[in-house]
Amino acid sequence: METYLFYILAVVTVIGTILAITEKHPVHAIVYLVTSFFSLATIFYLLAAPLVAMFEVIIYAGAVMVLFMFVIMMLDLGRSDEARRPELKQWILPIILAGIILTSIGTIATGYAAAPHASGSLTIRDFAETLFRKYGVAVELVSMQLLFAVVGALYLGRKAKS
Amino acid sequence: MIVPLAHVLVLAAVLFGLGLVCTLVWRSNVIMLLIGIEIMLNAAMLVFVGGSNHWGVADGQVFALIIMAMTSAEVSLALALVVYLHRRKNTVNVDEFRELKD
Amino acid sequence: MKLYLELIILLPLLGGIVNLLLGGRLLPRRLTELLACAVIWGSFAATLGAAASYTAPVTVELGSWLAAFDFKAPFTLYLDPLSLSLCLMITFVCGLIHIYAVGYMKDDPSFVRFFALLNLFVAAMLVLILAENLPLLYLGWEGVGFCSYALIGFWYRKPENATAGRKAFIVTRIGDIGLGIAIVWMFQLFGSVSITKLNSMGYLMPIGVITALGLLMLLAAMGKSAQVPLMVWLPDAMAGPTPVSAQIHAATMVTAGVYLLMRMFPLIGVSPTVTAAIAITGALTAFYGATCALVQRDLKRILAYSTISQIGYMMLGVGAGAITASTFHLLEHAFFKALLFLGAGCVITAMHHEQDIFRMGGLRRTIPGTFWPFLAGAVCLAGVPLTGGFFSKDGILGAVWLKGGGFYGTLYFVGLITAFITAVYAIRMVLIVFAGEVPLNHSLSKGEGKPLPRIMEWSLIPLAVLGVFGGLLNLPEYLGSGVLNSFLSQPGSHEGMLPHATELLLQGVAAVVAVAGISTAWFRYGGDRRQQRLALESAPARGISAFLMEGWRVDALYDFMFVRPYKWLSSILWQWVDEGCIDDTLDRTAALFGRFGHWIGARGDGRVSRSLIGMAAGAALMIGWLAWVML
Amino acid sequence: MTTADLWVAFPLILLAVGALLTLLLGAVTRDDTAATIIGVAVTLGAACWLLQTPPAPLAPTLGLSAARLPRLFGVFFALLAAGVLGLSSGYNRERGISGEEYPATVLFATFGMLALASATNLLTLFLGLEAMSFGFYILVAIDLKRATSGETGLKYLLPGALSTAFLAFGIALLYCASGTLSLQEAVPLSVTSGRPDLIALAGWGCLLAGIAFKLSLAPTHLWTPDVYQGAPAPVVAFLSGGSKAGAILLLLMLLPATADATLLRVPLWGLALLSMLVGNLAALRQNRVRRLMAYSSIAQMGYVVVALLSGKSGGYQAAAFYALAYGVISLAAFGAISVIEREGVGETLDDYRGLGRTKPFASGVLALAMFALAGIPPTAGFTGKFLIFASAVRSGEIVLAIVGILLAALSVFYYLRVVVTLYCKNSDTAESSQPSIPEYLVLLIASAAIILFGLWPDSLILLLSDLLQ
Amino acid sequence: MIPVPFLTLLLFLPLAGSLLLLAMTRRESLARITALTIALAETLLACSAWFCQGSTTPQAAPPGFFLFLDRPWIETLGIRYTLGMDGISLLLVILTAFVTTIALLVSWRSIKERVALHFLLILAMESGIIGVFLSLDLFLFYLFWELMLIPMFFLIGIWGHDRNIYSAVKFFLYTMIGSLLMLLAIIGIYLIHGQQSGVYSFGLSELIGTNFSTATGLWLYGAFLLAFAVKFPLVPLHTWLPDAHTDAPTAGSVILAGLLLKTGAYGLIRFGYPLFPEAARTLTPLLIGLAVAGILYASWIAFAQKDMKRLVAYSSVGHMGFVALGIGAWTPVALSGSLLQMINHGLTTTALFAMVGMLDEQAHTRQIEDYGGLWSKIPIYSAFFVLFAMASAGLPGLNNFVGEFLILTGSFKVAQLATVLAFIGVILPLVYTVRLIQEVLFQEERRPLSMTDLSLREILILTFLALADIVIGMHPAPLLEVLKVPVALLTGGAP
Repeated sequence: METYLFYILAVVTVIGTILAITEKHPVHAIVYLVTSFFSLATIFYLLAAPLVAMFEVIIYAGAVMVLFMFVIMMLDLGRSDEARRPELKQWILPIILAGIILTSIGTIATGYAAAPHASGSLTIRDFAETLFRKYGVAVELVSMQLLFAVVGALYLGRKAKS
Repeated sequence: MIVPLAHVLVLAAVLFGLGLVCTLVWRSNVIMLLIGIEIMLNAAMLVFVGGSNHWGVADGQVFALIIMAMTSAEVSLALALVVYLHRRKNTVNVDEFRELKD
Repeated sequence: MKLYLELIILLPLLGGIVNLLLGGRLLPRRLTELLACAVIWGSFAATLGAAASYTAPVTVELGSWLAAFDFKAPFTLYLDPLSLSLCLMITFVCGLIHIYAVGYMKDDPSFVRFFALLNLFVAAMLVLILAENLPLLYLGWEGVGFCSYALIGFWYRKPENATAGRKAFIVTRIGDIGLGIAIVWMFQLFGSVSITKLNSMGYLMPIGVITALGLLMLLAAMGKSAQVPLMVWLPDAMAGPTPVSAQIHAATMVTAGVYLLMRMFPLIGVSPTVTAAIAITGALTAFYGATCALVQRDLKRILAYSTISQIGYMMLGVGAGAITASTFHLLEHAFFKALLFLGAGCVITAMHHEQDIFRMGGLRRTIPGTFWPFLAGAVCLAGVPLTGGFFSKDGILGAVWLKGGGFYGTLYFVGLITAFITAVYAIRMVLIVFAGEVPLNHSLSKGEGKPLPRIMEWSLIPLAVLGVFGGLLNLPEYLGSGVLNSFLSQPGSHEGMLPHATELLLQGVAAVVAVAGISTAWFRYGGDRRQQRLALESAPARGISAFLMEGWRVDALYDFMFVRPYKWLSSILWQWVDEGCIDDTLDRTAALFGRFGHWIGARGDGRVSRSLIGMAAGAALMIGWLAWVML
Repeated sequence: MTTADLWVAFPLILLAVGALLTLLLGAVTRDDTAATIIGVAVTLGAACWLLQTPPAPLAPTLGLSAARLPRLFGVFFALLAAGVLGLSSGYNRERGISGEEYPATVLFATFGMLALASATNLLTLFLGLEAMSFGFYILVAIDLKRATSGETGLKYLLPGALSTAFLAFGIALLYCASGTLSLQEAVPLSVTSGRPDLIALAGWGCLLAGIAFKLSLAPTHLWTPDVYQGAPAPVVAFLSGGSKAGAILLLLMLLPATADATLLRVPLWGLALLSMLVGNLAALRQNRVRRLMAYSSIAQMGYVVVALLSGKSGGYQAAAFYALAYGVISLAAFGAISVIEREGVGETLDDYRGLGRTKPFASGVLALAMFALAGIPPTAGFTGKFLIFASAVRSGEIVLAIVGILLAALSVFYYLRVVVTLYCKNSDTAESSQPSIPEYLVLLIASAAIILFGLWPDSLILLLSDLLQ
Repeated sequence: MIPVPFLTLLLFLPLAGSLLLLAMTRRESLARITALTIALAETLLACSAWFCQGSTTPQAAPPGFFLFLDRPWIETLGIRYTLGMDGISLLLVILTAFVTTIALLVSWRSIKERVALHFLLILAMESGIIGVFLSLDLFLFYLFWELMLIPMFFLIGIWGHDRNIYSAVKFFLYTMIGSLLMLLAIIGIYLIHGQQSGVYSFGLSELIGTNFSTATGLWLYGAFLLAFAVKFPLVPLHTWLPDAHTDAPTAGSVILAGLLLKTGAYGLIRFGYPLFPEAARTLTPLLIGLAVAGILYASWIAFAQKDMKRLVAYSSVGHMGFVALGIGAWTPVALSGSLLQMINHGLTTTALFAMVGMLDEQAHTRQIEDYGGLWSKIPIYSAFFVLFAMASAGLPGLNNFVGEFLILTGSFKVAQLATVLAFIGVILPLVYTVRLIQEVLFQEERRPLSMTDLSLREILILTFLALADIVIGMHPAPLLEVLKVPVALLTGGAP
């Protein structure tokens, strides 16, 4: 049952992503993407990562995508006359390049058959312990980074006004 | 483990590829370009989560979470830059920004 | 003996150096001239001293020069009869010429340079003569070449003069290639460059090698002694002041080639090919020079061609193995040719630097002090019996006859014909210059003849005496023993002796030929016929006479064959090959790199998308490759 | 967390606190001299700290180590940052870049570099690298008076984000292959039953693509000239010296841990060759000094990859040496450029005409840097190149060595062009003022270091070979 | 026995002097005098080394070296600070000191801008060149090899004429390409030796005797040969030389021709042949072929030149061809000749370039066609000019002849045909030299140029050179004696 769900969700995710990247209208694209992210979050959940799944929904589908939406609205990029889908020939090279990477990784991955590590299910506690005990510095690092994202954004914003 | 790790990896590879295509194709729109990168990062997160599930350790999930935080920082800075540039040139087409060249 | 030999060389050398450094500024003119002459006469005195104390060939080492491992060429002098007699001749003749030059150059402001070079020349010539090893000989050889170059172009303002000097230097040096190669080859073969040693080691080598060495040395001699085909420089060398022509281009330097062959004859004379080549070169040159001299209008050019011709005789003599006869002719020629040149110098000075004989005439009366010595010289040249020239030339012809055979027989006849022509042109010259009347348009005719410095005419006299009576030095056997002959003949020399009767017969033939030549000249140019001939010949030369006038057009031929291609190729090589090909290829390669780089740089056209695609491409290549090889 | 852990983390804490303090100070005063002073003090303090404390192998709870190699690079990063701050004060004043953000961001980037240096797991490593890059995203765009600053930022940020994605994906694959993020265990390309671990290999592919961007290796190099051209000169010095050294350090931490790096030979080989070719050739006819330097840096990184490629035979220490040497040289070069540009000199070579006379000090330093980059003895650049080619020859990469050395000879041309322009052409500008004291100091120290590393590299080489055993 | 740091002092005195000059950029006359003092002191020092010859051999010195210094430097790489002086180095170092002094004097007045810098660079270059001649460690050698290029680059670039930058860059690039490949070869031999013996060292005496496979030896030697051939320069790698000479200031030309070209020959003698005897023997026909080609080709081209400096430059190529021929022959006599010829060429060409520079200084043109009839205007100058031109053309009695003759004598054994061709090459210099003399000194003046004859300083310079020319030409024995031991050791014979 869960296995089937995984494949269904996988298909949804891929289709959502494809729709998102081919959609000429940014707002619509983001909506497709949010859909895709939702199903991805579900996959995370299925893969025993509920916390990541939740953050995926909250941060990605929620905050980040909304941030995008805000910017699109703010800059008034949603007008359909401005939105133009790239011409067909522009797709060729990217698809070839991405195709090479995809097939390479894909073929390598399908040949992968390491035995799963025998372990119990991961609890939130495990997660928290790992996060704050083992990777405490990482948290600090990322928090500094967030701080400087603010600093940078403010700097850009401030100077632009003056 | 509900599915073989390989399937997760294939899904991630497909997402990664799609993200890459998005990034490369949508040069006329920096927003879409950033979205492409987000898709690629999501693919990476999927691999982490899959790996974490496969090995039964939480490191991967932590990494995924941190990626999320990091990418939101990155996106916010990038979008600030986009806004800033849009104010100056009234466009988000990155190819319009080509004063720096030979 | 060492002291004498040192003095012989060092005196002129020091004289030259002192004059060069101090002359003109610190030394007054008189002192410069005095010094220049004094050193030569001092050198002559030293030579006399050496001659007086001479008993047997000596080798004197003065100091080291080139010495690296087994190669040794010290400053070693070698005095033997040959070098001694040449030394005597050189110092004496050059001494006279120096004295003459004092008068000749009395108005020239550059006298310091002149005398310094003249002295240096003598020094170099003496080194050449006395050198015991070949590199030292080469030192003198090139030294005289340089002095000759500088002196021919002495009046450097005229391009012709400078060019003539250059030509002389270069053409003689072409011959030097032969000498150089011969030296290093002999060093390789024998491990020595000492002349005395080499001469005694000839038997060690196969005849082919000796032949090759001999031919190389012949090449050197051709250059230095103006033999066919390298004779083209000598006529032009007359551009120098007349004392220079007398000293260098008649008496001494030009005979250096002959001297070299004589010196090395014990080695190279073994090869019949070499002697034949020498002989044929000599005969051909003698004939060539004489024919050319026949039609020249320039007084000094006549003498120049005559010199070529006479040296040809010497070569012929060497080729016939008659070293003594050759030496004799060399000495005799030095006397009378120096005399002729100096006389010509007097004539030219008197004529206000007019050299065209067709504009001369009647000088017999104007400058009798020159006329008589000049006539003596001409008679010697013409080979009038009983003069020195007669005996010396005859010695050579006799030696050739002695060799016998078809080849040498032919050469004998060539020599005879040449003797005839020689007589013709010698007398022609005298008749045209001195007989008849002074041309009307000339300043001399108005009684404005330039007074000749006494010193010039005086210095002719000893030469005239030596020229005419020089035959006494080496009288034929039947008239008593030749001083020179016994002096020069070396143990083991293979010079044969003609039977007296044959010799007398041959001399009779020669005398007849000489007289015939003189008569021919007389019939053409004597008395009243002179004016007619002059009128006839002053027209631009045509046909055969033009051909002879221009020295068989060899100059033009060489110009076409060598000089022009050399110049042309030189600029072709420079502009097309060096700058056009090599350099330009590199420049273009560099530019190509630059353009390619520019193209690469232009790939980044400022678009971010390019950058992203580049990254993706890189990643795709790497990952794709990894997947490809691993699966 | 123990006291020992604290000691290990102390430089990081110092830098973070310094950065925050600087930001706070901005609220109090608009004068950024104080901020600069704090920045220099903090960086120097961190450097001193790193030099003073004994090496500690691990601080397990923090995932940090204070081993000797990280400490060496840490000192280097800290000193470089101090130098950059010293250079920036004058430059920024002239260019009107004011505010506490600049020094704070420099400190933040340094913080990232130190974290990267002392990381023991891939997460910290990744985040250190990202923090460093993030600092640079801001720094390259910080000169808002310049019309192109936003563009510069964008041009660095977008490819940077893409490379981050590659890095993340690569690390994820490595993680999948090994199940751990520990540096020692995650990266080995273990070969089991004759086949290498394929997933790890794919991960390495992605990782290399991401790092290639940081090192600006061709073909991921296209951002380099634009960013070098658009960013403030001290920032370029930092970027060129620091971020590249950081990326090299990253590879130095990863590559030796792979049991068998020969699998990566061909990709590295290609990257090296392409970078040397592209960098050197494109620089040949470049007329803007900064772009020229950018292409030069591409080429130089190509040489470093040559060294990394021949790692086991002395290549790692050659690469480490070159990273440090190149950092110092960049500092000198861009320091000199910043001093020159500060006084209104344009950015093309023509504008540099005859500066040897009007700005003797800065020109002298720039010329020295050029000679060092060209690999002329006795400079650090020469010693570095020597080590690199020695290791390449030793490991049998003859083709690469010959191509590299020929291209190095070719590169002399464009380095000389700069020198020629400085000294051999007549200028029309009048004599101008001397550099300020901090600039003077920084440039002097950097020049001295270039020469010293060239003449007496012994101790450094010894240290590095010791560390990388 | 001189205390040990003598060689170091000899090596670094000029460099120290140039650093001293750095402080005098604003006081020109002081800078001049300081520079000259340093150069003279260096000359004195170099000459004093002459008297060390007889002294006992220092410990650990390779045979033939009477001064030797060996200190550790970069120990991790086996790089040592090894200096040594044998007869070859001695002569070349003295030549270096001498020519540098001349170069300083030549540019005494002609340099008007940035005087201190000019002199500083000359002194720095002196150190570099002396370093090349003294180093016995390949790394050290390479270091100085490169080091001497930089000052020359600046000399040409800053004070040069016309296309100075093009020429300076060309000069630098040419030499760099060669020398970087040599660096690779140095690394190669270092590694091969290290693998064979386990001792990683750059010391020449250690590396001699390293075994190579034939192919490896050829490749390594080829790289060395290339570097040296560029410096020589051998045809067809010579095209940098005419440009560099033409556009260099007088002092630059003097040092370039007088000293830098010698380093190539020196390198081949000191390193090329001893390190790779087998490969060198294999490639000897190539070397000799190029040498002879250079002699003929360059001399031929020199004839067509319109620019005096270019003419002398091409003549340099030709003359260095003789040196190469002698080295290629590698017999004791030829090698002695080559070494002697290096000194001779240094002196003669130095003089010629200095003289052309003197003309240029006054008339501001180097075109032959602008001159003419100088003899009547400036006779002292002309006399010197003729002397040096003749020396250059190989007139016996002057120095060049001695060298050339020994070379030809020595090489005839080995390469008959080449020697014969080289003999033909002997007359070609005469052809262009007499043309030069004729067109410049003789004939009528072609452009009214007001010339003044040599100043006392110039007479002094030229007299020294002329004396050196004549003395060597007439009495080369002392020099040949000095060369005897090292040459014998190199060619494998007993000294």
